[in-house]
Amino acid sequence: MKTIAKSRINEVLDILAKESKVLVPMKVNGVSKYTPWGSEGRIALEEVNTLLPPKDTLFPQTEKMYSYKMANQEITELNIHDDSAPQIIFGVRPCDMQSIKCMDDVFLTKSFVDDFYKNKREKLTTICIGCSRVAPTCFCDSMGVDPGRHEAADVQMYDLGNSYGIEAQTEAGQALLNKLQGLIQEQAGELTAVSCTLKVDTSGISDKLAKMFEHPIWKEVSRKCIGCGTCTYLCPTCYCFDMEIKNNGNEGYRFRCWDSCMFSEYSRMAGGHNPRPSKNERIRNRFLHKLEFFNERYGKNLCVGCGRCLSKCPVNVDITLFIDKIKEVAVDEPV
Amino acid sequence: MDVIEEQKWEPKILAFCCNWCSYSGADLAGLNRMKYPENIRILRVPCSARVNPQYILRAFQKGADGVLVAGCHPGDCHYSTGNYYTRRRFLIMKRLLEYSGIDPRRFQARWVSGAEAEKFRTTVTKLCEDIKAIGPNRKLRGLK
Amino acid sequence: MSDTTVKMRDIAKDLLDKGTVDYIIGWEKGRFSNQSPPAFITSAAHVGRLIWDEYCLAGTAKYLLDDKFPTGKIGIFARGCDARAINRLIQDGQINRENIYIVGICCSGMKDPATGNTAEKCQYCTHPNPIVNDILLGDPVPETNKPERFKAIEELERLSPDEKYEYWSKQFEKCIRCYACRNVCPACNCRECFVDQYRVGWQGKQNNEDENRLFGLTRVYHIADRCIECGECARACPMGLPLMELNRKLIKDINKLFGPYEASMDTETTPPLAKYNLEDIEEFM
Amino acid sequence: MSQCKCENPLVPSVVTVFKIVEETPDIKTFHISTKDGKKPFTPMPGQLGMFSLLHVGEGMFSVTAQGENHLEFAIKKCGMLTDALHEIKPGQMMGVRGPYGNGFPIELCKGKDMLFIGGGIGLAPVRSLIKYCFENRDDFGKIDIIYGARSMNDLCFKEDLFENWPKERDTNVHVTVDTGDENCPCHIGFVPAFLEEINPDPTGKIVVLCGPPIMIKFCLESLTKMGFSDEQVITTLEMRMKCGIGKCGRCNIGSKYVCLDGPVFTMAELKLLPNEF
Repeated sequence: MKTIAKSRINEVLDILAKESKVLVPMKVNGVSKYTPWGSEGRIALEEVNTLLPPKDTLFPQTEKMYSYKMANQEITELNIHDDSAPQIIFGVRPCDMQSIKCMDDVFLTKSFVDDFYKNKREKLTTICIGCSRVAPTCFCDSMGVDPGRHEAADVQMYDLGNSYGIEAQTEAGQALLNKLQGLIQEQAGELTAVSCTLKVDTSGISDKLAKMFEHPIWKEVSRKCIGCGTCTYLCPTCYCFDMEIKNNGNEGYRFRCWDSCMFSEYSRMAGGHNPRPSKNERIRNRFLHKLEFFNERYGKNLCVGCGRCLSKCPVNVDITLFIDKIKEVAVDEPV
Repeated sequence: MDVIEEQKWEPKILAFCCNWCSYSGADLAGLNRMKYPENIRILRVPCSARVNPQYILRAFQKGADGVLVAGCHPGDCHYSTGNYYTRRRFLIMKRLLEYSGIDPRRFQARWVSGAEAEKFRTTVTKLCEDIKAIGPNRKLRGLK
Repeated sequence: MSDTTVKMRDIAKDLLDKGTVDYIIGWEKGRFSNQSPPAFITSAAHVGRLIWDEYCLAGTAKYLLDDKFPTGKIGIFARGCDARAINRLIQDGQINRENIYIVGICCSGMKDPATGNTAEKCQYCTHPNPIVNDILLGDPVPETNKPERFKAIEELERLSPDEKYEYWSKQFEKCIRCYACRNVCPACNCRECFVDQYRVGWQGKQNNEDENRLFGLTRVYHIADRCIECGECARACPMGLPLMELNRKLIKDINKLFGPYEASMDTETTPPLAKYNLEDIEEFM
Repeated sequence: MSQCKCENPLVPSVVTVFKIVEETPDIKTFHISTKDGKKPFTPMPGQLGMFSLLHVGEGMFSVTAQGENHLEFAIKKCGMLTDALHEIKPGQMMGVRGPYGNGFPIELCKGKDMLFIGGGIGLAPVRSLIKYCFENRDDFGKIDIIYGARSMNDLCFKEDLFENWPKERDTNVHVTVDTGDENCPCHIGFVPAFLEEINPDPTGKIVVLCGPPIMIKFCLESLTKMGFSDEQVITTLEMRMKCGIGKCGRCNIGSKYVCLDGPVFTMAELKLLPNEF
């Protein structure tokens, strides 16, 4: 197996950073997130997962779309904003890799292609590191993700103790490995399979939930939700966005920004009508979107089992407990 | 802001003036042909207590380099007590702005009566000079 | 199982059995041992879910807003901070004291789930014993004024404007604007938050340091004289912003300028920014 | 002027509003075409366009009619964007993108008698199909149009209602207003009651229903009573839409996105969706 010594990872990143931006899990200012290599902060590969998901790389929290200039009634300028540039994301965990796959489905398929996403995605090379240990909140294998590897990554790495096993899975990945020739050794390495300690049974849950839209369980589940956006903003797959304008006199720009279905303002229409008026409907929409609606539309769960919402929800609204609960409910029970 | 723009720079100062005293004071200054800096943009409010502290933040964000809140002298409020509340609010707000890193010279509150045209002029002139000395505000600008 | 847990369940059972309350808000165990999220117990059969341990961090009072006009009474377990939060909501005209039954719990502090040390919100708690209750559990914990809680603020005050700005920039840069701080805050009880008044346009939706700062400063000013120092905002913040350093700055100034004041120790005292004194300090002459 | 040539679906193309018709005090119809006098896109009846006043915002509206070289949008004043739209004057440039949504199922309607029921601004989307029917008159049977508004003042497309459409072959236009005095030239009463008075025969008929939710609700009850099946009734939904291309996630009803899979649904399809709209 091809390997790279862990002690030489900085050299690897230096080489890669010569030609493109390299995003590395780093702890900056107390927050672990994918940060451009070379910026201030401490590399945090030992953490199983970063606090902030990598979705920002492809789908920034605030993304300028186009800018305009007006003169009286006239539009004098309309320029599309494209800041996509070659990027390498290093050290993505398999769960987050799966989340990129989910976002690919959303932004690149089903009749329209989102150019802002596509431009960034095409220029992104992914280097996945398989997990050699799991956090108590990890449950990716219950969501069909192998914690050890992800087939969609351009380069797959394995933790072998003192070194990383490394293999290219795509042409782009091979091109990248070619640049690292001098650092790669051939060495026998033993892969240790890991599995999550937290398990949930998701078999048949999508079909079951399809029959539970009016079930009283939603009231119970949503009760302690405080309606903040922590779960949606830390979620690697939550992709809902809003589009707004920043206008200054005769010019301005239109941007899109993350939005959360947990907010009351999210679904309110111009006339004041809100189809999801309380947290009851909003929690229902989020969980059903994760486990049913997305399945119906794209054939996979929109939850990748990264566990971020489990540990960061201020009141521990826990999707795994919810799944357990759904398992116990008899659907035909009188409502 | 590049060097050339910096040289051309003139401060933008927003003055919230209460309708009953400070606005009249500014008006009187005008009637008396007193000259005061054209950098001041006056925004008339019914009472200094109408000035929501967020307006100050918003003004800085939208491009003001300095903000003045002017109202009747305590005891002279047209609504009897409005400016007593103003006083409390902006005592706190002033300190909060300072705490968050805004130069304290950029925000001022002053009592200016309808007869104090001269005080209005000296206040805004001084404010303008101060701001010119410390340069353009780059904080809270939403430029990043 | 702690002694208090047993008593808690007994009381809850009694209240539900007798029909004194329709349901009771307390805490239960979450998935992990370091999680004790809020729980809603609607029948005596479920009182076994209730728990009192060192991870009962989340506030219970804010949930009273979900049921402002209850059909029967709402039972609520309240620590010192929750009791003040209840006062806050009553004083702000959000809820009716008659609609709630308060089971006070004297609280000796909770642990931070991540580190196992005393939680920050509890470290600086000045009123661990519920100041308002219908029945009290446990022995009162000694109370101190904890002037050291202003130490961090004093240190910040000593910095130059640019250093201060830099410090807060670093903090607000992290903010993801999930509004968890607002949603857990018992003083943030406006029917519609300024953030959601999108037609007025108080707050831009883009996430950048300055919009985040505008949100943070506006929120802290909105709750200036009503903050009960429960520390929930800083606890709930997933990004670890030291939000109490903003709240305490205002509390410190209010105390210094307008005399000693602690929010929501009762429901009658008018908050300092809603009143005035002819003799107030004059800086605007 | 730099105008974008690429086809980014989220970026509008620039158009000019060359004519504004004041239909009622709060409804105006905007006629738009590109700078070189072309139609920005060719929608099917019932499809939507994202209309944007660049410095105010974007909103999704149904295309109410199209000509050789222009599109028409009828817009009611009810929010931040629409308030601003009502202030603009001809000559204003704005952005438009589209077409979005599925449009009316023309194939299903072909060869059938048509019954159009509209209330208030609800006539706007329906009008595109009515116009299509008249342009392809031989493809459709008898046409009935029932339209209601609050008062005479609130009737939109008056010229169509009273001049153009009644002249068409095999066509009846029934207009009602909620309130009016004895001089009122049309029927007085609510749409559902008027519908029952007219009592159309369900055989071989397709109903296109659009209006305020309360009207839809009672019209549906009446239609069911008269023997119409859910497959015969078509309606269009209103939802908060932002991106228009099925990405932003807010117009979902269950796994369907109104901007892609709607806004036109038959009642039979709607009944399969979760009740959340």
